[in-house]
Amino acid sequence: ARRGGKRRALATPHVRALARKLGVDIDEIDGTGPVGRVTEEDVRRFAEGGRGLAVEPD
Amino acid sequence: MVVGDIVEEVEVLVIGAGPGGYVAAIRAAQLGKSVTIVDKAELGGVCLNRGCIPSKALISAAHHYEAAKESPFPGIETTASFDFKKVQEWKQSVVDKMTGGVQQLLKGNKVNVIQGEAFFTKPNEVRVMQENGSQRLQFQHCILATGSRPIELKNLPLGKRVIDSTGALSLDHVPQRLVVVGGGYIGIELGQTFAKFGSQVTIIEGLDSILALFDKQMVRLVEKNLKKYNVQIETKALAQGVEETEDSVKLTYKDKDGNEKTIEADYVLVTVGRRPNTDEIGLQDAGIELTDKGLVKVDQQCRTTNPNVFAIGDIVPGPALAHKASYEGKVAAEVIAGKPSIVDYRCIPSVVFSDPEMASVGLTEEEAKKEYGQVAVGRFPYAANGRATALNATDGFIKLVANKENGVLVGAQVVGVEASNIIAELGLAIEMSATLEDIALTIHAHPTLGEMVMEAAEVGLGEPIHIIKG
Amino acid sequence: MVVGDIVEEVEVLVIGAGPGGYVAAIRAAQLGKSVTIVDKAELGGVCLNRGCIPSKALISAAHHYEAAKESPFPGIETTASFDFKKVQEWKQSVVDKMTGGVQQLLKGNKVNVIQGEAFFTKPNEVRVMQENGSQRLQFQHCILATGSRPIELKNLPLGKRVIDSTGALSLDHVPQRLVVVGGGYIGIELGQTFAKFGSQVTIIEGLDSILALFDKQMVRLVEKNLKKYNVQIETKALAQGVEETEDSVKLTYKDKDGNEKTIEADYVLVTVGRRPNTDEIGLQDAGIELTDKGLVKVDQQCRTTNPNVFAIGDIVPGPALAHKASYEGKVAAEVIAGKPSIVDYRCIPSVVFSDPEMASVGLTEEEAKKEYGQVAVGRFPYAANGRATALNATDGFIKLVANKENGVLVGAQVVGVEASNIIAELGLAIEMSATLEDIALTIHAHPTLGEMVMEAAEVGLGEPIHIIKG
Ligand SMILES: Cc1cc2nc3c(=O)[nH]c(=O)nc-3n(C[C@H](O)[C@H](O)[C@H](O)COP(=O)(O)OP(=O)(O)OC[C@H]3O[C@@H](n4cnc5c(N)ncnc54)[C@H](O)[C@@H]3O)c2cc1C
Ligand SMILES: Cc1cc2nc3c(=O)[nH]c(=O)nc-3n(C[C@H](O)[C@H](O)[C@H](O)COP(=O)(O)OP(=O)(O)OC[C@H]3O[C@@H](n4cnc5c(N)ncnc54)[C@H](O)[C@@H]3O)c2cc1C
Repeated sequence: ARRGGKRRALATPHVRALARKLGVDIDEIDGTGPVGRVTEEDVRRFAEGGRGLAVEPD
Repeated sequence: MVVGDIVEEVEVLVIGAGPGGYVAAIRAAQLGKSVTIVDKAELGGVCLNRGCIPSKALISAAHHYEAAKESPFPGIETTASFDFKKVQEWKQSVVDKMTGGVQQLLKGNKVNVIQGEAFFTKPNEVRVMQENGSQRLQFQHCILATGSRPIELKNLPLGKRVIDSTGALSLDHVPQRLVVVGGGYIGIELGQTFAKFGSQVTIIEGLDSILALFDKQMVRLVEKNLKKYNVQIETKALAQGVEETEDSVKLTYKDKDGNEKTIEADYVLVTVGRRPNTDEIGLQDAGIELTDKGLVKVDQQCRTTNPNVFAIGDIVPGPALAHKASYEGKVAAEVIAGKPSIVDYRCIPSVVFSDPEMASVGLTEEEAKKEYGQVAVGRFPYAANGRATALNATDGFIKLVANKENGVLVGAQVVGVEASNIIAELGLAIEMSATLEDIALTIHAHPTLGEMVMEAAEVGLGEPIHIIKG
Repeated sequence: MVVGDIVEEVEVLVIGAGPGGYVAAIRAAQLGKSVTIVDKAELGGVCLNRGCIPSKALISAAHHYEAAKESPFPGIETTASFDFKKVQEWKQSVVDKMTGGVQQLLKGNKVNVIQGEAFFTKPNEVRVMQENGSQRLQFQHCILATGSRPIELKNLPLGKRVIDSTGALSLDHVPQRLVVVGGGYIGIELGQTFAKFGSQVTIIEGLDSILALFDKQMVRLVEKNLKKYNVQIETKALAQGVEETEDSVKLTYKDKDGNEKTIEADYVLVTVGRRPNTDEIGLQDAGIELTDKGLVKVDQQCRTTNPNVFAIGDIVPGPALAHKASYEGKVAAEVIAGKPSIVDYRCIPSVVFSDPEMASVGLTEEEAKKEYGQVAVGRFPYAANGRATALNATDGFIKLVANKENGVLVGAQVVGVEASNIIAELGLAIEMSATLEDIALTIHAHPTLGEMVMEAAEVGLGEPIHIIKG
């Protein structure tokens, strides 16, 4: 299901898992990979930037 | 044992040992938890004992019988006969092997297994009713995985000759005449199997098509095969009631024109859906709320409204499929072990082991249009594939659906031989956000059915090699 | 037509209409080029006429015969007999269907087809020898795709009873005794097929194992099946010479202990490799250089040392496989049409249609260790998979190999039923740089063979569900 009507990030399962591990909301990240895929790098960079939001269950 | 005497403490309690529960138990144990699993019946749940496994064993036996009865290969003459009792014995041996495997796995992972029926007495306690008494278990965390059971229709009460899927799977003979009420995947899989073994089968379906969740063009190929076995299909038909006698049963139904009709058969198989086992386990005593459909309310981590209790599988929303149950089981176990897992799939494949097989994952073309506006579609026929031709199995097609804007695959449908295996790549593609170009540029071995996936992607990109551009 | 009279101008000339050439021709035409294709024999090349397609048709007929001759399903009794002439007729009908398809595709894409043998006379000109004369074609660009032919050994000259794969595929009867010299994939596929049809087969292999390019544990399962058909395997054996008589042939060979032995058979099938067709097409006159192995030197865009000539398929380095030829064909066509394509695959799957099937893609465990140092390996057996059990086909395993550092999949091997289809997902996974976690978190349908892929990934991650952690 979509959350808050916003588009879900294009990212592979392990990148999504990494985002959870680092406590960031992957849907907030602008992907730099092909077709805008969020890469592992993107997630790490975003997490270091401290703009992370903890994922909260619906 | 004296009733209610002692309260045993368990770290993680799993209720129900189906593909949801036993997988959850194993994962939790792997992550260092001390786990107890309770089931009132056999290990493996519906799936291994009365669902996926026995049905697929009978389907593959019927397929083998049929392939030998009518050789599809010119130059190869074959004959076939069967002894249904022995087929059933073999099916049972398959089931026993799988459930024996589950027992080994639970043991190997040091999961404590209790046979008994559990119900909540408090938010953190259950009572387990056993053959010779009962016991109380207090848990730190509980995973609820009690699954589902067939819906019984008031006007078609089960009896000797009115049976559900469990009854059909354990028949010791092939009925001469079988009426199937409900043309969903379970009804079609079982109806087609008995038709192959020689039953005269009639399917009564309320909607305007059997297998209504699937693409009409896919269903047409299954209908074509059903016709080969003289299976009668009545759509928009409404079962009214049954009348059982000693050696037959009469079903009355309204056909699509509203005419009342009666059909006589040896058995009426009712497969009109399943209902969650959420009604007799004391959920209210544990503070666990249900949705208005009677399913357990859960969050993204499978947590119920009782924060220490998780629920997975057929009792929670989503498709009632074994692989969904197992996936959720892992999530729940990981959350309990402190991991940040959530239910985070992009797609769940669904497979029908009809003849030909059907499989679907992600969005259909119509759904994708609603979601993304413009879509790119690539369709490729089995008839243009070398492997399918060499297998003499050219009925079928693959259809890929992509978001036109970025080319990302969002759905796929397959009908034809081995659809159940072809769909695996497409599920991974969706999870990986692969584009049609990613798929088209991936070398697929020749001559294999997988080439069709690559070619369908090329069709979607407007550059088909093995079909003429329309 | 008078020899050498006129010079016709063509935009893109493709020489050879195998899976390399005909695919290149179609793609070039799609991209707006005016294309002429020349072949001295049938459209479809070796692959469709004397390779992939006829061999797989015979294999599937043999499989069907065998499955009915010895029913693997308790309770289902079957018998089987065959008429090999009719089997061959059917095989030919499959080939005709596929080559007819290629003809249609070329026509549909407006490719001009010429039957004749081409050789270069200048860097931008060929002469095409036809039945009734010849013609000269001047091209802007040329794609060379002349393929390969069986290697003939000096001491085993082809004859009435010493045959190559083409001869074996067109036998009109099943030989009583067949000796196969060369236990590569072609020898094993054909040897096992004839063994299933009842031939007494002996395989003479020079290396210490048949199918030497594959994992020993995979090969073991094929050897086990070969034993079932009384196939004798002589490894480290060296064929010395043959002596043909009217109704038999004697092969002399040195066995692994150096002892000279003689074996009598109806036919000796020589499958010791293939050589590129680069020797009789006047490459020197076109400034096209060869490697020391006699293959055409090409750059990443399939361009030869003559900048207007491209070469693809079996005549260039890399595995001699149809899907590699087609891939390169598309690249060459796209480059000619001005696109920035290059040969840029991460992996090429290879499949052996043995029984059980074998498939491999990317690196083996040993290769990966050399490349990456530390690797993570996940192995999962068919015997622990529900679908395999319901199919009564539990011999086999899946092995995934990942770079330990980042978890990225770098190779996969599969042996077992439907390996040819299972490998597709793994090829895509490698191309997408999927990690073991990506695969493990992708829901695979139950009960399907694809679940083994997911489970092997979980094994690689140290969290197996359906096998006990070792
Ligand atoms: C004929 C048929 C064919 C099917 N084919 C497929 C298929 O091909 N693929 C697929 O994905 N799905 C298939 N399904 C659906 C699949 O079986 C279910 O989705 C799956 O079994 C759900 O798993 P679960 O773990 O949620 O529950 P279940 O498998 O239903 O297991 C629940 C377990 O809980 C136990 N239990 C219930 N209440 C209690 C209690 N109070 N105390 C203790 N134990 C309790 C039950 O005894 C049972 O063992 C099929 C179903 C049927 C009927
Ligand atoms: C028994 C057997 C089984 C095989 N099984 C498989 C398999 O399962 N999977 C797989 O991937 N590969 C398989 N192969 C290999 C596969 O057939 C080749 O890799 C593939 O055919 C190579 O394609 P190509 O286009 O390079 O050349 P080819 O298919 O060899 O085609 C070359 C064409 O060029 C024509 N030609 C040659 N010289 C000239 C000339 N001077 N003028 C005009 N025309 C000319 C020939 O007539 C021919 O039609 C098999 C091969 C054999 C022998």
